[in-house]
Amino acid sequence: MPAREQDAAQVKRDHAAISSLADELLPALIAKLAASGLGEIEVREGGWKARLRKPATVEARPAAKPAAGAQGSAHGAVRGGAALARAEERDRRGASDEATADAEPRIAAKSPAVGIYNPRKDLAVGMKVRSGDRIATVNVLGVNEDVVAPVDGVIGSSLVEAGEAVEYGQELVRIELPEPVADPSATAPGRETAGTAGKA
Amino acid sequence: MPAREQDAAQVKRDHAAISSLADELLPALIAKLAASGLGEIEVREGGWKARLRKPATVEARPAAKPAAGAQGSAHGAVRGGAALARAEERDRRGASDEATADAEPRIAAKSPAVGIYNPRKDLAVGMKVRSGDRIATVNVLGVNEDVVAPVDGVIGSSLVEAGEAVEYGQELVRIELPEPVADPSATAPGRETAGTAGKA
Amino acid sequence: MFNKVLIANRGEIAVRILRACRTLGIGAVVAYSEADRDSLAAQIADEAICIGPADARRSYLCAPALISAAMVTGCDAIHPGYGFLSEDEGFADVVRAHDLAFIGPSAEVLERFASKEATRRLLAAHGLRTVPGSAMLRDEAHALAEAERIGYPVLIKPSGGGGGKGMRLVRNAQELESTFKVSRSEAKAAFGDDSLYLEKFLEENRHIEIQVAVDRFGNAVHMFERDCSVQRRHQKIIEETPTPALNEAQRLDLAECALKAVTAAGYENLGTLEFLVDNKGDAYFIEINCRIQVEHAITEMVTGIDMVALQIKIAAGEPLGIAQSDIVATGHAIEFRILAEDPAKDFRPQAGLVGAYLTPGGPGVRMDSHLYPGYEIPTYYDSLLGKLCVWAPDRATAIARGDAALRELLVDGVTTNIELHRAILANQVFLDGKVTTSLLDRVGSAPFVAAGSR
Amino acid sequence: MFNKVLIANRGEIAVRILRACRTLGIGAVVAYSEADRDSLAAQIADEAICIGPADARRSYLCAPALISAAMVTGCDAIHPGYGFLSEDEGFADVVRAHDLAFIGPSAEVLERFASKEATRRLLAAHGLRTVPGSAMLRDEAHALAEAERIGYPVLIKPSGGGGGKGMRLVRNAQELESTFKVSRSEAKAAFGDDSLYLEKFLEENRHIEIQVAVDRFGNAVHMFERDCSVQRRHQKIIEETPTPALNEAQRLDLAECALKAVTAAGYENLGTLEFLVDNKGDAYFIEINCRIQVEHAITEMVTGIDMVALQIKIAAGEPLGIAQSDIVATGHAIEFRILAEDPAKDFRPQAGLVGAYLTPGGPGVRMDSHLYPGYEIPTYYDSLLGKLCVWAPDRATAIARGDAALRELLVDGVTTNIELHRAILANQVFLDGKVTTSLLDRVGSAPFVAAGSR
Repeated sequence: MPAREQDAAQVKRDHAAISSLADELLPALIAKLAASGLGEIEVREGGWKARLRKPATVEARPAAKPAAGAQGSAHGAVRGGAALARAEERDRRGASDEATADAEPRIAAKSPAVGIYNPRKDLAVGMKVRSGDRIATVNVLGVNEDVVAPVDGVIGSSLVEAGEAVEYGQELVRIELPEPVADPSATAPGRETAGTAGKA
Repeated sequence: MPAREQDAAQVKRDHAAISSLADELLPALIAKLAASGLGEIEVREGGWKARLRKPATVEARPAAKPAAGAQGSAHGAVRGGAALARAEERDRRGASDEATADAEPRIAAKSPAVGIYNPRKDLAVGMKVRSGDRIATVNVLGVNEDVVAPVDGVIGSSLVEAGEAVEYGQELVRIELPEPVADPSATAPGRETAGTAGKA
Repeated sequence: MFNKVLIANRGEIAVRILRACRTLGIGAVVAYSEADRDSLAAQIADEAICIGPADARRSYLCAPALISAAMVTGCDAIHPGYGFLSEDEGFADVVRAHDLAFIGPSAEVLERFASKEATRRLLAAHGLRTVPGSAMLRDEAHALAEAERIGYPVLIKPSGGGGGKGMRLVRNAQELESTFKVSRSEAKAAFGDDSLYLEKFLEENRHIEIQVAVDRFGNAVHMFERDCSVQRRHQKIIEETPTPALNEAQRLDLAECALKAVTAAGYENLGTLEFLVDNKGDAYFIEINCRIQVEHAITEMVTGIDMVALQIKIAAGEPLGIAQSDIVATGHAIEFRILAEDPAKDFRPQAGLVGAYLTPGGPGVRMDSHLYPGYEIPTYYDSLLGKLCVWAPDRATAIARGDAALRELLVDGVTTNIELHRAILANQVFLDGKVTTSLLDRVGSAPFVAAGSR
Repeated sequence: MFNKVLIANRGEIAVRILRACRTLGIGAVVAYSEADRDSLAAQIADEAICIGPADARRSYLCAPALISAAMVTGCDAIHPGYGFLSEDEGFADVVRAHDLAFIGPSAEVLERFASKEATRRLLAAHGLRTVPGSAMLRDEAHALAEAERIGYPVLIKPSGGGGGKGMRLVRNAQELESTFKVSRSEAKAAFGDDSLYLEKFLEENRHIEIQVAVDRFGNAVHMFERDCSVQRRHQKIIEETPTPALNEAQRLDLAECALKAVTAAGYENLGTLEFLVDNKGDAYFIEINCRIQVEHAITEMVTGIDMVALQIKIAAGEPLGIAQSDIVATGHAIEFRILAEDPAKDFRPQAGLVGAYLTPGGPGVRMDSHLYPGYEIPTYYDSLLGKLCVWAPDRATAIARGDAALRELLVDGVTTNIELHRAILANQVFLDGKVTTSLLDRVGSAPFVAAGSR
């Protein structure tokens, strides 16, 4: 039963179906779900389906396990489907940000390996860095691997403590983009880490 | 882990989420799916999800098995979820209708039991019937159970042959609603069954 | 062998019977009510037929609908599963009258074992010890006199009931007086029969049952016992085999006595003899179930015998094909009934649309269920969502494996008793193999629920 | 026993190892690559840690990443699963150097059995018949001379390969000449080692392997054989036990000889000795696999032994705890490898987002898989989606049960070989138990695919 190749006519039909779906069905679907108290509603038009789903209780949970050694709650991606769970993971990360960062993309230096995190001795919030600058190392069985700044910017809050175990790809240090306006009160949004806030 | 009761504030938030979903996300979603060639896309806004799905190969299959003894294809509702499969079943039934009936609700006399179908000797397409009129029987182990017209109307096409096995709830005979306009060419849309088309 | 079997049941047992038919290479038609149109059995069957509305009295309990369905689909046999019409001698009789085979004991056998009170007398006559009990109660005065003779506490039991349904415990004459009339009218309403009898209530007892199979040629085997002591209001929730309550000699002795008595009494097909076992290891026969049981899977795991296939073969007139010496029970098996009920809210039945659903795998793990993601659990029937069964060479490993499997089992969208099972597995009384039938009711589920949510 | 185990693998075997750890009551940490963030193992584990990017060379094949992950999560042992680093003596050595236990043979044992050619000589010295073969080939002239001596057809085999990878069949000197250089550079690229040797190609052979387990104290048992003759391009797709190719005496003789030889040669931990068996029933040793195998589950089904748990116990320095006389193989088990590949399109690997997914249940059915609805199959690794295993008292029932289970198995969203399995089960050569390793390649899959789509 090989999947049939999509031909041009099929693509055209799909587009037509989508238009009709948007115009006719989705408003009705949304109204119905809002009124019903149901968790999920799905309608169908010419073979297309539109589904609207309310948040389930699993929503707030992380999809992937926290770093090294922490306990996570089971079945994250399994419950929501992997693609969905990834979206939830992004949201969860976003929610832990400071309010001022909401509109901006989040940028952080990430761990190049599994190991023990060691920031540069002089690393401090507000410090100016260039893309590629080494800002920390991760010790992997005695070998130090460099953690580099992914962009030009200013060191923001640290997301892990010195000496902590980190996993591959884990976000370690936030990098803030330089402020376009030179307002001194807005340069260092993350203040929770001790250190001298150098002026950008 | 009892499901939390929905309070009024939550309902309000849900409605707001739905509005934003409709205005901002769905058009983007639809455009993306049309362009991507993917089977399914889902986006998320404040805990709500909207999902758009293309027809899978299973689409055309009936969700429930055809009546008595026929072979059906497996896993219908299982593949799509039961609620979805019911919608597909309705569509499938709709698709087998004559084009003229598409806009109207489908009305049929249904089987009251599992057994052998026997129409009234005088049953004919175009015959006028009143709600509750006995139009056929289903023989259940020698006992005849009445098949009655569910509404006032005109006998349409028969969906099963005399002597055939039928299941509970199976549609047996279509009932057409009397035409509002006395156009003789439009009174009996189903002509495939032999019989004298009496005038309504 | 049969050509095609009508499966006159629903839920997990309908799926189970379908699997047995496929393994035997015979056809099967799933009979379903309107509420079960989207059920797994109806979906995966080669054939399925709607027999009536959601109300079981007009579908799964409606003999004409089922027999008519069997006839129009060309079936030559009907499998009634458990519950519904599975032990109804009238149904078995009318099935036979339509030249169809009833997969279970014959109408005559069902009739002989239909009355619990008569069955107790019959099997007592064939050597089984029974719980001291009364004759059928004429009236309240008779009930009081009989209770006095037997000694309190006593259970008031409806003759027509089964599986603990409609039973009431009374500890003295006052309680009996205040309960008698209610019990009678409840029995009438529930079973259409207001006959009641009394039975001495054995406190701190275990529920142990013996599985037997007898063919038409008088070949008879037992398949050892199952311990069903983990109960809540007389409903089994965990079963295991072998029982931790008896030693090897006691187990075999009980199984052999049960088989001998029931065979002598003329039983045929699969059956289960239920016993209460007191803390001295003495077993009292209480009733027989003339059908496949929910918990048959754990016997399959230790013996390797496909019991539903065996049942079908016996009903088709084939010889057992196995001797007692062929049947070896290996290892330890435990069943967890996965129920749609909320242990934190007095076990209230739960409905819902199944969301994510994932079953455990690995060695010695078996999940029999009719769930699938997107399945909407109908509210018309019982709360059984499936049976998670585990097997291991020994009880401790079976418990560890059961806990691991329960952790993996994911049923979103509906509240279940999965965490309660895990809490019971962690309870010292269960670990010691000392659970009695009244434990959960006496202790209440709160400690287990609290432990489960740790 | 260990405190906590790092699972240094992915897919179904990662889930399988997690289950074994849970049953043993020890902790487990799933090490996953970025591509496996949403994998079932990572999702259901108590702990999981990302060890590197999708590229296996920087994650599952990266010793420092794995060892570092074990150390920062407080593990005291690493389970390598199969494939990846599971038979890498260098990895085993560096694991030990970091005071961690390698769950498998020691580095010394792995080194002793690392070269196929040396292993054949070693086990031949301990009494096993081996396929006539060459020494390591110096050059093309040497290859031609050796092939002449052994007799065509011959297989060119890379010393570093395994599981049939990199093998080439040549039927005469011309073919050998045109293939030799290519094989050498392929071996270099694939295994980092261009050593090649020749082996006589036994046509119409069966692939039968013996499972053994040896602890540190010299206790050694075999767990009978598995027949893996249903292959496509030297990749096993269906395995069964017992083999239909040998009688009881031949089976036991082969198992005992294999165990005796490998124990005498100093093997330790779980291992599998692979043999080609010709149509006279003569078995030729070809190679040993020093790890848990994909098809271990069918041995578990007939023996009741949790082989992954046993492997962990042996690595922890515990004695086997079972004697040969304790090990009884009961019934017949078959494994179907469920692969994401399209039999109708030359078995091209398939990717996809898993849609509806439902596994079969009932007696004697086991599904080990890492799938779940909504899982996106990464394209970086192999095509194994899971293993459907069935057990029954006899081969015919196992086949019937396998077919019923394959019918129930639902994997939407990705093309699989499920229907091919059903077609093979219906094939008379398979039913007769006469499939040889070359059958599928010789006949081609087209007849099976055509039959499967009936």
